[in-house]
Amino acid sequence: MIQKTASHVICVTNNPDWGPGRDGFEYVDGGPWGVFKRARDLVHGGWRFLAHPLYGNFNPMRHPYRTLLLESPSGGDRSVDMESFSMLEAALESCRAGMAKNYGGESGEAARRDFAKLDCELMRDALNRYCLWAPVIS
Amino acid sequence: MRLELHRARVKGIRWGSATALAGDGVLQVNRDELLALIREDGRFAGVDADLASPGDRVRIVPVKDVVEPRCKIEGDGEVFPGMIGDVETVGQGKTFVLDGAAVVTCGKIVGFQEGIIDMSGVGAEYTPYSVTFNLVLIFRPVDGIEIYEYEQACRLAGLKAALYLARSAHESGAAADRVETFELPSVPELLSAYPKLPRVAYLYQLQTQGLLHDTYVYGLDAKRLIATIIHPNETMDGAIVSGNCVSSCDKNSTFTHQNNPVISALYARHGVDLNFVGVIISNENVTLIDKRRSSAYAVKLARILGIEGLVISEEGFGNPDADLIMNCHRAEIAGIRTVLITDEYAGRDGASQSLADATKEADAVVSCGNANMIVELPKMDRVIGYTDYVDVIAGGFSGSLRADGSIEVELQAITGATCELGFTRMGAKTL
Amino acid sequence: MSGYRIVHYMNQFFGGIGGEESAGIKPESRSGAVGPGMAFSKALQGKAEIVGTVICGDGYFAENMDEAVEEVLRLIGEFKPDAVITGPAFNAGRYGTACGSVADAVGKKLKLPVVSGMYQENPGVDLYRKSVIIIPTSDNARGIKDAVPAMTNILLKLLSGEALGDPRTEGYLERGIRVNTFHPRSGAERAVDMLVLKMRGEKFETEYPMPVFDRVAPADPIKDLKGAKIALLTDGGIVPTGNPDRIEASSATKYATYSFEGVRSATSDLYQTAHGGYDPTYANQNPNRVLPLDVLRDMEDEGVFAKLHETWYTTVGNGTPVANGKKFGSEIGAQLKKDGVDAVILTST
Amino acid sequence: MVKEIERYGLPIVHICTIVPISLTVGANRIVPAIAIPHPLGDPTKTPEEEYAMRRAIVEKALSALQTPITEQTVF
Repeated sequence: MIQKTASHVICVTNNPDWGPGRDGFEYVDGGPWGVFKRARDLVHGGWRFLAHPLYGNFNPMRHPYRTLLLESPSGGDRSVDMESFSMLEAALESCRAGMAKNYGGESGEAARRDFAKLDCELMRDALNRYCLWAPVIS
Repeated sequence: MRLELHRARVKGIRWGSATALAGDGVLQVNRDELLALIREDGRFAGVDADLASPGDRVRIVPVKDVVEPRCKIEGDGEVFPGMIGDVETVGQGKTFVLDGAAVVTCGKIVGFQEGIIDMSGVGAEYTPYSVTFNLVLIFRPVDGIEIYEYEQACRLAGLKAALYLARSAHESGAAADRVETFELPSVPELLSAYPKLPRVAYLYQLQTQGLLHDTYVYGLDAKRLIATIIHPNETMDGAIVSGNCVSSCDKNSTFTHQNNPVISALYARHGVDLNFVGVIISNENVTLIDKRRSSAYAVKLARILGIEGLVISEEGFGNPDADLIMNCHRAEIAGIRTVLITDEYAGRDGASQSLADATKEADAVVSCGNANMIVELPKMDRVIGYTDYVDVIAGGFSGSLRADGSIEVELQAITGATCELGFTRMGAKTL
Repeated sequence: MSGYRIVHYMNQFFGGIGGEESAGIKPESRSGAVGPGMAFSKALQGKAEIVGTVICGDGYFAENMDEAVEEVLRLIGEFKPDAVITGPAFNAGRYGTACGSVADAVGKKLKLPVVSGMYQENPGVDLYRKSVIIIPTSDNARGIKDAVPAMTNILLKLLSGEALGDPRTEGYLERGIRVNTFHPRSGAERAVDMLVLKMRGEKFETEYPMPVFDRVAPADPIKDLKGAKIALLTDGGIVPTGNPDRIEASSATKYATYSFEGVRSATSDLYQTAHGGYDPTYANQNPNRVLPLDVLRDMEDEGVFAKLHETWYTTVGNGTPVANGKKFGSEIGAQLKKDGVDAVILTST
Repeated sequence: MVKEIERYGLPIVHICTIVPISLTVGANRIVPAIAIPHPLGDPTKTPEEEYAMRRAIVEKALSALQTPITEQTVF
């Protein structure tokens, strides 16, 4: 299998730290739930996750940012990719179960900044791999 | 490869003029000498050190890592290869262990830091580190330091302190109370030694999601590994070191990597009712292509070694469940019997789906407990570290830190509470 | 007057009022024990007494659940009980659901100890096992002589404030709640023990059973399509515009019944989607994309099958926990059977 | 839901997009649909084409209801 070049890859995120208007990025508001909902509609349309939606070791509802990486369906085949669908359902389930966390208070802003930075750190390699961040060297 | 662990029992800890282990088992530590060593790394604005003994009414928070003081006394290389010393292969000869002591690193790395160790009260029952004599290092970063750099500084400081304690105690003439010997020859020798016993290995998943979620093998970020073989003795000399300080209940501290209970359980039955052939380490990366590649490679290695049974442990929750289930499914399809070790996130009421993935082949699972269970931690007399983060702790929520100093929080915020190496005796059952 | 005050909830049949014809009666109460309550009184002798019985028709309860529960709770409260018994319902579907629902409400709202009893296949089990202590009973009323002592024993334990132990030893149905416990050996040792047993092919007990679903044998095919009455169901969430019965957007706790009378096609002026689990744009543009009424009406005119059943059923399927699915299925199935339907089409998104 | 209705001896066909889930919850006669947001339609097609696609699926469903089966079958 040849290393898949990014046929059509998009990154759905609500994290401002990625910087405005990057090619292949789709900014969504509505917190992690908003990002998952957009990814859900894509997966229903045959898109596939390239990175696990529950990346990082956080319950999604306790981490204000979510960055998801998906690849368009190849050719005309828009059938649902089962692996992506079950991962999506697990992620949505953990969203429903998790407590919406408020990040208010003094430590809130510092925590928010760190969450945003950590979200970028966690996903940079993956975006790098699929040419959404910097040209892939390796 | 043959390794002897020379364990000197530690029965107390206090500051003193020279770092040494007295005859009565009390570890004496020269505070200034220790702090001078740590402050050599210019990336700290401040370093402090404190002591906490089992039974003290003391809370340590936020905990980043826990390390057992060890040093080589005979044989190649030094403990924590590739982190402090060179990358010479370790796992042979003799290693001195301050048995019952631990170095605990503590301090703000990011705003939502976490990890609670209570030395007494309810919290003490849920962490393995309430029974060790803890030397706690508290760090304050230089302003404007980049997270990556500061995380590394804290990690290395913990390892240096642990090596310093062991080296000083050994050089002060501390004698071992007991010696444990671990020997596993080459695979051909193993197969001829126990031809009729079932060949068993341990598939050891390391957390490798990225910043604050990393694990290092001989100093190499395991994210860049493809599954490979490691000799169990190497783990006892700190070949695997934790850089993971998120979701403290099921991160594997360096202490648990040094004292991997699955490895000791397999050694204990080696030659009795199983043939412990070796350890395969694999990772838990973010992209699915990495997960599939590592899983396929790890199971292929097991088949090349003629493995018939695998214990598989994961580290973390959510996406690592996918690696665990992939590894289980592939191994069982290849005819290798598996047992999985995992913790559960079954919600505060215990009624939610525990894992984010499943397969019917996973018919043999050991649970290390539900990490969402809520516990009430009583007020402690003293806190080492900072408490203002508790309400932002994963597992905690606003209001978990009460005015009276008590904390209501999920087990998820207690260091090592549901460690997925099966380090503790906790489990879960269905009512 | 000795010991604890107990109120007993039962349906119109066990309350001696009547069978299916009295299923519509509203909640009412009687002082003292009634019907099966006599057996409970004997079993509770000296420790507790049934001071009152509340009776409600299964039909009324099923169709007016919220009001019925409220009224039943009010009547129960009037007796100032220390604990409540509901059922046993054996394998009666609607009665089991009512017993579970009342027990759930008593536990949550009145905060009283409560115990129920029913056959383990009763839909009420899956619906309420997580919040209610349910004693397994046989599937018919002859099992009363075993059910009463078992339920009484657990009730007295709850009243004494004793924590209930393992369901397998205490005799109540596993509630499916994961609780932490400490083992004599570490997780690692238990894992190696388990592997040795598994490799030898010997019996072992996993500590976390993977979720698994049971099967039902396929029904016989319809012999004569031309003479068949076909019913249409969906859990794709199509509802009349405005969602009159407020079906929830996810994990729906109810289903709704509507009529196709005088409707030729599921058009966007008449219907919409209430489903929260997918992009609603396309279903709202043309609800036939989920509820294929236009095609079925044409086929009916062409005589492909005899009749499209005028009544249709709808709910929201995403994340509908298995429990609700079981309840909806058993109630809708019973009704379709009664209406002489020969086969069913269920559409999902 | 499917299983409980079938317990009454009523043959039931499940038109759904995610076949594996239908198999898991125990449906016996399964007809794959087009897509989650529009299981019996396709907005990219003309209304006539869409109607024909919908009809084809419903016809397959009716034929499934007439087919004797012994185990879970995807038509």
